[in-house]
Amino acid sequence: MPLAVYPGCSLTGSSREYMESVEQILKTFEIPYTFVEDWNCCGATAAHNLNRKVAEALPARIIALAEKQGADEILVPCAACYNRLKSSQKKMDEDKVLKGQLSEMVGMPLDNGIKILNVLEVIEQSIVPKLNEKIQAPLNFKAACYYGCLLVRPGNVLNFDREEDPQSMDRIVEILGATPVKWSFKTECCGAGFTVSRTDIVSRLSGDILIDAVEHGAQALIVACPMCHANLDMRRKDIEKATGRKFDIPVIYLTQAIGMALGIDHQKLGLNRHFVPVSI
Amino acid sequence: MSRIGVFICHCGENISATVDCERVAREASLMEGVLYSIDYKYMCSDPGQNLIKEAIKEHNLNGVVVAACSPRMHEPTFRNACAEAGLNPYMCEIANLREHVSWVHEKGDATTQKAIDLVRMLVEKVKNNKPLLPITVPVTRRALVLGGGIGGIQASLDIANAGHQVILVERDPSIGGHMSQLSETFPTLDCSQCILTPRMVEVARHPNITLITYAELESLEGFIGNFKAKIRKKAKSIDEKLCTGCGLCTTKCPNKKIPSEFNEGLGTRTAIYIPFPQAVPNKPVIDKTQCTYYTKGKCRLCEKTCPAQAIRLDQEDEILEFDVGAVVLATGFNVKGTDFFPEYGYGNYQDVITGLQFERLASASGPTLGEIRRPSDGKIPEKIVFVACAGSRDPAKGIEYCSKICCMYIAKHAMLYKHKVHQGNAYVFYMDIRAGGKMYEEFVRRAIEEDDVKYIRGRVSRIYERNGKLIVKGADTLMGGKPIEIDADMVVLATAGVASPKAEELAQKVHVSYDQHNFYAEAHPKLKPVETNTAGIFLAGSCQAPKDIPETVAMASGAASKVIGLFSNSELKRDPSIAVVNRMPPPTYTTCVGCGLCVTACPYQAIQLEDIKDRKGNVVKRAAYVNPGLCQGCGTCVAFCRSKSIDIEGYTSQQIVAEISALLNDE
Amino acid sequence: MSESLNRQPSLSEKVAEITGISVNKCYQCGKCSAGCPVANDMDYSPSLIMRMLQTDDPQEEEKILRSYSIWLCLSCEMCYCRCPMSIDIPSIMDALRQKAYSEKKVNPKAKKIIAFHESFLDSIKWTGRLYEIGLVATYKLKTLDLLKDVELAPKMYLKGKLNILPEKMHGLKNVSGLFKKSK
Amino acid sequence: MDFEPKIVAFVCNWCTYAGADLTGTSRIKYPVNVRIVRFPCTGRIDFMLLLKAFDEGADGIIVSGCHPNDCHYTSGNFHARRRWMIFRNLIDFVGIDIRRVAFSWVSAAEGAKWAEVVTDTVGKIKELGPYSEYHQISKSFDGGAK
Ligand SMILES: Cc1cc2nc3c(=O)[nH]c(=O)nc-3n(C[C@H](O)[C@H](O)[C@H](O)COP(=O)(O)OP(=O)(O)OC[C@H]3O[C@@H](n4cnc5c(N)ncnc54)[C@H](O)[C@@H]3O)c2cc1C
Ligand SMILES: Cc1cc2nc3c(=O)[nH]c(=O)nc-3n(C[C@H](O)[C@H](O)[C@H](O)COP(=O)(O)OP(=O)(O)OC[C@H]3O[C@@H](n4cnc5c(N)ncnc54)[C@H](O)[C@@H]3O)c2cc1C
Ligand code: SF4
Ligand code: SF4
Ligand code: SF4
Ligand code: SF4
Ligand code: SF4
Ligand code: SF4
Ligand code: SF4
Ligand code: SF4
Repeated sequence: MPLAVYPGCSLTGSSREYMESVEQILKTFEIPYTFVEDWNCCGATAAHNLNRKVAEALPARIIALAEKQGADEILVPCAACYNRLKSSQKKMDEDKVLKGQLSEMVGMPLDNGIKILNVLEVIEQSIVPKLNEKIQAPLNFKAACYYGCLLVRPGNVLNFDREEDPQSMDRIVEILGATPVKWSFKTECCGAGFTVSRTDIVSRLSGDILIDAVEHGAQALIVACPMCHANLDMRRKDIEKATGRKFDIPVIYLTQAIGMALGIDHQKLGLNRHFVPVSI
Repeated sequence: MSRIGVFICHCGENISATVDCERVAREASLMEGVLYSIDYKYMCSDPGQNLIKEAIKEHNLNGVVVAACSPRMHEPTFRNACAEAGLNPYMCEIANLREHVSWVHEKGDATTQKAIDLVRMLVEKVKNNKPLLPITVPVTRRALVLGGGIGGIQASLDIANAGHQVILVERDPSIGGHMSQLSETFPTLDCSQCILTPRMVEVARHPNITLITYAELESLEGFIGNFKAKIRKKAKSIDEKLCTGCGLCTTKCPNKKIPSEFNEGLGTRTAIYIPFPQAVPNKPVIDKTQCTYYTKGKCRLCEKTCPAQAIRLDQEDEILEFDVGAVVLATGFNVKGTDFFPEYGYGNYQDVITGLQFERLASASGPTLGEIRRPSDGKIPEKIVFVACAGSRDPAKGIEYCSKICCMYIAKHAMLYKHKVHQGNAYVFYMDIRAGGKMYEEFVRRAIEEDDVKYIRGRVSRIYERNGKLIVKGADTLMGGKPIEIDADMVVLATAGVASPKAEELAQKVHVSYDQHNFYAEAHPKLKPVETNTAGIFLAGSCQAPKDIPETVAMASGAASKVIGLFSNSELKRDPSIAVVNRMPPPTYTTCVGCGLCVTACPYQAIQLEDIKDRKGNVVKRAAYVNPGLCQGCGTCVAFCRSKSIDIEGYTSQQIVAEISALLNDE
Repeated sequence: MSESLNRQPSLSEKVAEITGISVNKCYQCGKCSAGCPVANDMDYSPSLIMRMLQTDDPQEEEKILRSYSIWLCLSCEMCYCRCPMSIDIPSIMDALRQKAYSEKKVNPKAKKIIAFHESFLDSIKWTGRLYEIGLVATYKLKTLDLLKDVELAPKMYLKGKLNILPEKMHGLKNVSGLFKKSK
Repeated sequence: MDFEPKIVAFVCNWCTYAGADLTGTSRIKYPVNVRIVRFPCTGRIDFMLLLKAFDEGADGIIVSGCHPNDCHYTSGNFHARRRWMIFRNLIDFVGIDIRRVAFSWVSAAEGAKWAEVVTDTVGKIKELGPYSEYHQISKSFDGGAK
């Protein structure tokens, strides 16, 4: 069965370049995929902040849809969506009654057996083994891999990498030719969903991340989450205002970085959509 | 033919006020097999006891039932009286008419009836009693002590000073254990080496102590008083008799960059090395994993250098055998490294060290000669942070228990630092201060009040490096959980105290129990703290749980006194109430089918299956054998045996069934 | 005796019922507060919230529900990931927020944060997905913070990051239905 | 005449026997119906002995030893407990009324508890009446065994 892809809202809107680059590399490595048809929003932070049931039901509907399509695996590039889906899946696993209720709510059968993968897992599984031979333009910069919160935490739900000092992205970036820097803010929070409502907090937290990356000599930040990207890239002006420092370090999605190393046109990877220009 | 005497006691009026003692005596005299029956005011008094003795002699009694107070009170008294009259003491049983009858029931017919029932029950039991002889096992008066830390040293010296032979086996090239690594010791701040070294030397010189270093227990067989120990003495690659300990070889060895275990990796050593200047024995060993000769086949520089021609590169491990009567386990503990903790950098930062590493920095014999300098660049830290419970009391990432010693050594470390770096700032992040001990609380208060160590109640969430500083993110819970950030030059983690490496392997070898953390289990948490479940094997020091030096030494002396007690006789007398398998000699008759259920049931590993051979030496069957040295008489095996082949002397099925029948068929 | 039998379940008991987490496990080490990225902005730090829950004191419980802290929590999971007792504070925060929200005890300072969450959910309710312009429009109406980020939207538009019209989905009814069913 | 049940107590020497002694030294009263049989440890108590007691006419049985972890022999009472589970099923299976066997832990310091256990058990067995059905049951499984 082709891989089911759940894009989520950001990847069709403000972070569409992430989706563009994901598709580019899936195509390059000839990984068959289809989108989850008629998908809905995962509910993000808002749902579990205000309404517990909705917070579980929205991801449940997505899982049910993917299963209806017959997929065994679903790729969720957005870290926030990934986190929501995984956490709902675990809750349903532990609570069969809840699973029954949710199945009824979404009006679809729910097996809940589908494997939910984040972008790093798909890359490690299906791309890394063939990556070396396809590299055209090895990256030649120092990269700070930024994992953020939602990709690695909580460890007992997601458990795919070391919580406090994850390595998977660093390993991939190294294959691409870049030098991953050892730095301290790999998993600190960027401010996440407060980008609109508490921009000051986002600016401070994201600022700390940029400072640490730059001080450890990074020339680019590599991310795998649209929220992190939005905060670190689109909020750059606010960050500079808050910290009183100038930063020209670009923020690149891991999939874009892979695309760059494969020699794919920057436009196709959506690099032109960034607020902070990517000129490395 | 049973010839039983029954003796009913009034206990003044304690019994007779509610029980009609005369009637009990009358009824008893009618019981089958009862030849003599009498009641008396005070059975335990001299005239009372004489009454029994005379009756035994006069009527040639072969069984006695005393109906009086609890057997827990006077069973020994009456059994002794019987023995004095020439009757086997185990032919005497006690019916408890006081604690179980007169004191708990009202006066009346039913109460007297109960008393009669109890007497009948014991009369029936006695009919089924057999004379028993106390079990004696010979005792080899030589002790094996495993582990040469302060615990093992103390136990060895105590036993040896009592005049017994001791074999002291140490895994490392030198004795001394962790105490030899310490700088100064709480709560007095006296120098650890100064108080330890004389004892180490005494061990080496003691005529009763055979010290075997660089060695481990290979196997232990046998039982209390009669163990056979095999010791593997690893090849040191030198002839210890010829070596003078001049140390010349160590200066010539080209492999100089090996992290020194003694200095906790903060200094280096060579492949042929004496672990530290005060080592006992003060002679080198060659670390085969690091020596070029062993890894690549060439070098032999040490061999050429040695003026005494003591190097033996072809030396092999030796197996030594000893008969010993008791074993003391004193194998100590270990501390976790800093890589134990993900949020503290997975061991990535050089200047985040363990408490034990700090000891080496603070020690005058250490790599910095006692100056507190940080490992990365040798700078004297201006701000130092101590983190308590780094891995202890942490079910999520570490261990759930409290390591007990760290609160104290943190206070000590902070004080030592402040004494050496007057302008420095010392911070301690802690959750609770556990300083229960004589002068311990006072010691901690001194650190806070006099040396101005800043104690902050809160746990550290994270440590990371920025611009050559270690950023320590903690919180002050006494300020409502206010986050606190300290940019420190050095961080000392009080990492958890854990069991010594391969502790469980040793426990399995000697058959003692251990807890889920691989610390050895004492026989009773309060009343048998130095005994183990296996008779003849004792515990000393931190192999049982993390503990400080005073406790270790107290426990070692306790274990030693148990050993000395055991050695005070050449034979060991034990209560004969132990399990036996119904075997009859030859050709062996037994109903035992060799199923081994009893073997697994026995909590003391007292049962083995053994081959039974006919006269020609052919194995005819396998049957259980109870080792009288190990059996404690709990009877668990009896309940497990389906073929009813094993029984407890004194509590045989026959005896108990007789009791039950007698109780219930009173008409 | 009867008093204790008839007493109302405490907030911590209610939280335990929803989340299955017992606050009694918290031994007040403060590690959660030490690592929380927003502890300094909070009125009560995460560990203090845990302590207040432990007291079962109705006054403290009221303070928690009316606190700003519960709304400031980013659900970054840092505390949970480092808590030595593995206490899932983010889930507790969720439960507290939902309670404060349904009981209308929301801290006035949290208005903007809630407005954002509400706008977000509204967007899902009406379009099944997040419609960013719609979200921002609703948010601005709710907060009257009309000038916020005025320069951001045109730039996003230029970079092709904004959809002018909401995406259409077929199962919209199904999704909106989820909101009704979970009332 | 009132029914006076016969109750046999199987107790360990170290905890419950000593506990029952303490009941005496404290002069706490309890019904006269109980007779104590002393064992080295509850681990020794073979459950066939329970059957024997019923067979001989007991109306109820008490089995009592040290609290877990306090066993004089370290694990004896865990064995007793585990075996108790198995025998419980067995006893149930052969049709013996489980309510007639009381299992408890009484330590050497729990004199009052011993009196309580005896009083409760006697009360319960009085309600249940004489165990006359036992002989029918035992006949049926004697037959089965042969
Ligand atoms: C950082 C730190 C600071 C401390 N400061 C103090 C202090 O100031 N005051 C104080 O009272 N206490 C202090 N202590 C505690 C003190 O170190 C211990 O109480 C003491 O070392 C325990 O002695 P031991 O003999 O039980 O164990 P150990 O010292 O661990 O000795 C055990 C010995 O057994 C050997 N061994 C292990 N396994 C085997 C085996 N299988 N066969 C043969 N030999 C084996 C080991 O090599 C070792 O030599 C401190 C501890 C630490 C970690
Ligand atoms: C409230 C409380 C609760 C406790 N709970 C526990 C617990 O749960 N677990 C635990 O492990 N420990 C507990 N302990 C501690 C425990 O009681 C002690 O560890 C233990 O009693 C110490 O025994 P000891 O023999 O050293 O002293 P003591 O019990 O004090 O015995 C000393 C004896 O010496 C006699 N004596 C005194 N002077 C003289 C003299 N000049 N000549 C002759 N005889 C003399 C005294 O009369 C006394 O009988 C508790 C203590 C207290 C106060
Ligand atoms: S033997 Fe026991 S019951 Fe008799 S007088 Fe002595 S103490 Fe009292
Ligand atoms: S082996 Fe030789 S050189 Fe080395 S210490 Fe011994 S005597 Fe000296
Ligand atoms: S033979 Fe080995 S121990 Fe001797 S000097 Fe060479 S490397 Fe060192
Ligand atoms: S002794 Fe102190 S520092 Fe060590 S684990 Fe116990 S409480 Fe923590
Ligand atoms: S009586 Fe207890 S100790 Fe002795 S052999 Fe049987 S089970 Fe083992
Ligand atoms: S004594 Fe009984 S339990 Fe033990 S081996 Fe023989 S038959 Fe089996
Ligand atoms: S980290 Fe966990 S145990 Fe510590 S205060 Fe926070 S919730 Fe409580
Ligand atoms: S989840 Fe909330 S409380 Fe926990 S660390 Fe993150 S922001 Fe703080």
